[in-house]
Amino acid sequence: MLDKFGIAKRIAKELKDGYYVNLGIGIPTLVANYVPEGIEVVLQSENGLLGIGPFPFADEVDADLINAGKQTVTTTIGSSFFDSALSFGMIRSGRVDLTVLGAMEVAENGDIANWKIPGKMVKGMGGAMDLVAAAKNIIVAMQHVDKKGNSKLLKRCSLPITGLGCVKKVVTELGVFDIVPEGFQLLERAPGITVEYIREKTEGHLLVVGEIPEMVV
Amino acid sequence: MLDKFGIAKRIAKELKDGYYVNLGIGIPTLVANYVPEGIEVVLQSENGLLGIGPFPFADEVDADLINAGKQTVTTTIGSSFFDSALSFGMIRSGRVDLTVLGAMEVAENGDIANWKIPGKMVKGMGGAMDLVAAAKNIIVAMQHVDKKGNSKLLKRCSLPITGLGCVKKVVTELGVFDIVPEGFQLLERAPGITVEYIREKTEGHLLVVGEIPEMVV
Amino acid sequence: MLNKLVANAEEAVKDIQDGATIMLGGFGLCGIPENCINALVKTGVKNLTCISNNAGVDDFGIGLLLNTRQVKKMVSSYVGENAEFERQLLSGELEVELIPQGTLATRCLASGYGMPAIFTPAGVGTEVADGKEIREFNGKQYLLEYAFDSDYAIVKAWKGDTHGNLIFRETARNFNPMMAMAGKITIAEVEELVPAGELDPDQIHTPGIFVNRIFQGVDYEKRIEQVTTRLKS
Amino acid sequence: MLNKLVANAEEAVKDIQDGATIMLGGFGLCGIPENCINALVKTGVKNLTCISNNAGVDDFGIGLLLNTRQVKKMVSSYVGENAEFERQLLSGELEVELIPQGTLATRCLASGYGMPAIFTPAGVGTEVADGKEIREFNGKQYLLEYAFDSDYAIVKAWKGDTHGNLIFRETARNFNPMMAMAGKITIAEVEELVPAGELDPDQIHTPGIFVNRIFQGVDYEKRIEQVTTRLKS
Repeated sequence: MLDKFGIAKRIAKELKDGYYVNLGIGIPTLVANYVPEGIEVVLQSENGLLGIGPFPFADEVDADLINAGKQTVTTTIGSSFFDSALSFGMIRSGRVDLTVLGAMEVAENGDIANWKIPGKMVKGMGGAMDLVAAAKNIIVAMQHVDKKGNSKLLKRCSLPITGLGCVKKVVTELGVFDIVPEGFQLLERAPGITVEYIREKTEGHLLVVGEIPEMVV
Repeated sequence: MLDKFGIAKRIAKELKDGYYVNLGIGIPTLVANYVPEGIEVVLQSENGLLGIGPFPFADEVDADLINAGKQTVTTTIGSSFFDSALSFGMIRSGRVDLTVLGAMEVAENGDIANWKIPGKMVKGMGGAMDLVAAAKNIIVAMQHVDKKGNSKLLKRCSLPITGLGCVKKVVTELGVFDIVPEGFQLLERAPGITVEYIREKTEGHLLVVGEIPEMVV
Repeated sequence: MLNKLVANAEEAVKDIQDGATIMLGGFGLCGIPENCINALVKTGVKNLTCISNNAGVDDFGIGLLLNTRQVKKMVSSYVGENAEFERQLLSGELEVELIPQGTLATRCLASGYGMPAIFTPAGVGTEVADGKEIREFNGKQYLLEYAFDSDYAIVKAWKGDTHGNLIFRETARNFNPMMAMAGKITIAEVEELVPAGELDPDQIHTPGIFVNRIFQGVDYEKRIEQVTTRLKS
Repeated sequence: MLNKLVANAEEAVKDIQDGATIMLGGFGLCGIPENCINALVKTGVKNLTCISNNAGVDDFGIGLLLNTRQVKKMVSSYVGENAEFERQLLSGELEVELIPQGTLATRCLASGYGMPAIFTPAGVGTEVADGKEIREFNGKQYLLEYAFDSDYAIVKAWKGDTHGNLIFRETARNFNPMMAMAGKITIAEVEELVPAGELDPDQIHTPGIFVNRIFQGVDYEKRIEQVTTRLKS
């Protein structure tokens, strides 16, 4: 089974040289720490920054320089600042190659729900609806089951939808899944996890073709 | 009768302190030379400049700094540069207080034609259609009659229209006219010009209310 | 009078009436018009509709206006940092309209650019689309979203000049340039005010034509929501 | 590979095929991609559709591509400076679509911002509106105009870096930033190329994400259409 760092590490293997990438809050943010050697990616922050650098040293903290999670950050070589309209312009026009975000639920048809739990507090969708409606390649990083043990990989989302049919891939502590017409296609098992176990924890249709390798993280 | 400098001078009296003004090519450009003392206006050039200054001295000429007529210009104190989308954004959203442009024809309902003569060369509308469709206050500077002696203040435009019902005021070598529901309302006569002469040269409906003063330029 | 200078925040906001719609720049607490928010608390103006990406925190930013019950309605994309906000929302005291962040930005842009409406794919198939017109272009569905109609826009810039030209700094730019273009009356507060002519015309982010009032702000706290650092190794 | 550097104009444009649609930045002769235009003359690519505010003059700018009959269609707002253009237009050799300048700029913006169409009042009631959808908002009529779909965008900047970040100078900015966002492949030529990291991130007009190829231009003539001066008194 993977911990959150393992999930981030596995997703980092999806990065390609020259990618512009938007990383959501939580596990997705950790992906930045595992960019494979020899490739360069540019992290986009929808509040108006291309080229997010590492967290600042304590004496470098700058109130004007934050990421979309409101954390203080730094810039990198070649960074640029821009306004929110241009930021979502580059997202909407498909310039961001990869978006990684968390989810409460993903359905076997690629629907995602991650912004609202009716009857509880509504924090808002922030930029998630724009990202999922426009990004070419969306990977979801999340736990396979919720705190009550219910599967989050569903036949159909029960929570209010963030976007329709947009998720391409899901990485959980149990495995890696592509969204294909038939449902969740299992590509890799987390270390020590069996296909049977994954099947048990997956409510949506699980497609298992041939031998499923254990992932190398 | 006014010459082109007189027309420009008379239009300059319409300027108010703090106005942002777009001046078209030809007579309108001359208006900049007659800004009344004690007021400040900012000239907008739709190719991306707020604050057009005077023509440069010969040793100041800069290929990167031109107005919408492609003439070399300078900046003024407080100038800013921007792209064409923002430039027409400020025009379209009504931030430009006054637009002065030339015309081939103006109709008594405020229609204007100034971009095309069918069968002859078509140079294009440039920014004129955007300006006339959006500006709050449009003054036309033009000759009262064409080279053949035909009135350019018409019941209805015969040439392809640039914009509908948008002209507020017309200044010609013969007089100053407001466009009102009834047609061209004569406000001032050019020095030495009679109401009768103006009536003769005006095909569209001319409204004359009371005594018409001779203009003071 | 190209000089748009007003003395201070109190003078800049004094004509904002009960029931007004105001836009406030900033993302989280970054790039927010601190001085004007404080001045609005002082004038006590009520029933405001606030268009702002976020709603501040309990004791800073728009949170201050929520504490004094001056806000009737919030139009935002994310409001999850504010307990008083939550209380007012759950009790029905506060109306909230949540809209996607890109839609929020682009509806401001539309106002500034004189475009009555725009099309965006954000929210198609979600409850955000309820009651909205959907249109297909090239096989993809888009929502028709309208330009904002806001009485005032209140923005914060890094530098500004007396003609209203503005320059923003780093990610404090965010929504400020679009909102500066989208208000019927635009008020700008700046960290550093200079005479017209001192800013490089090529570097101005918001041309002065969009700004009606400008003043030199004071006592900026520039609070940080999440100070996140790394250790020197 | 964030390094988007190519050797020169020839390399930058070599894959542009016959029949391609290309955008070219510039207003008049100001801010035009001189190097790339010259390179296109050399490759001899034919049947181009050129989207550009103007069409150059007889012996400079897009005029060069007209002389060699490489252009099938011009999409412009103003073309009145070019005798060869006039000849080809009147003889029917050249297709021309004239559209209002603001519509041209905003259709580029729409492409760059992922908006399939925009509404503009420009052209309502004129022949520009022929066959177009008209829609009323708040009692005013607007035309529905579509985003451009262009294979390439070719722009000229003042400074650029190896990541494709661009800074424009004075009125040479004009259409370049919007077109840089609107091409499927964007090529930028610059007067001064610097390593990534040398440009101030707050001053970048076009972020590198929009630029696919960049090179240091050479031998800029920067011709002026109308040198207009005043006398020292």
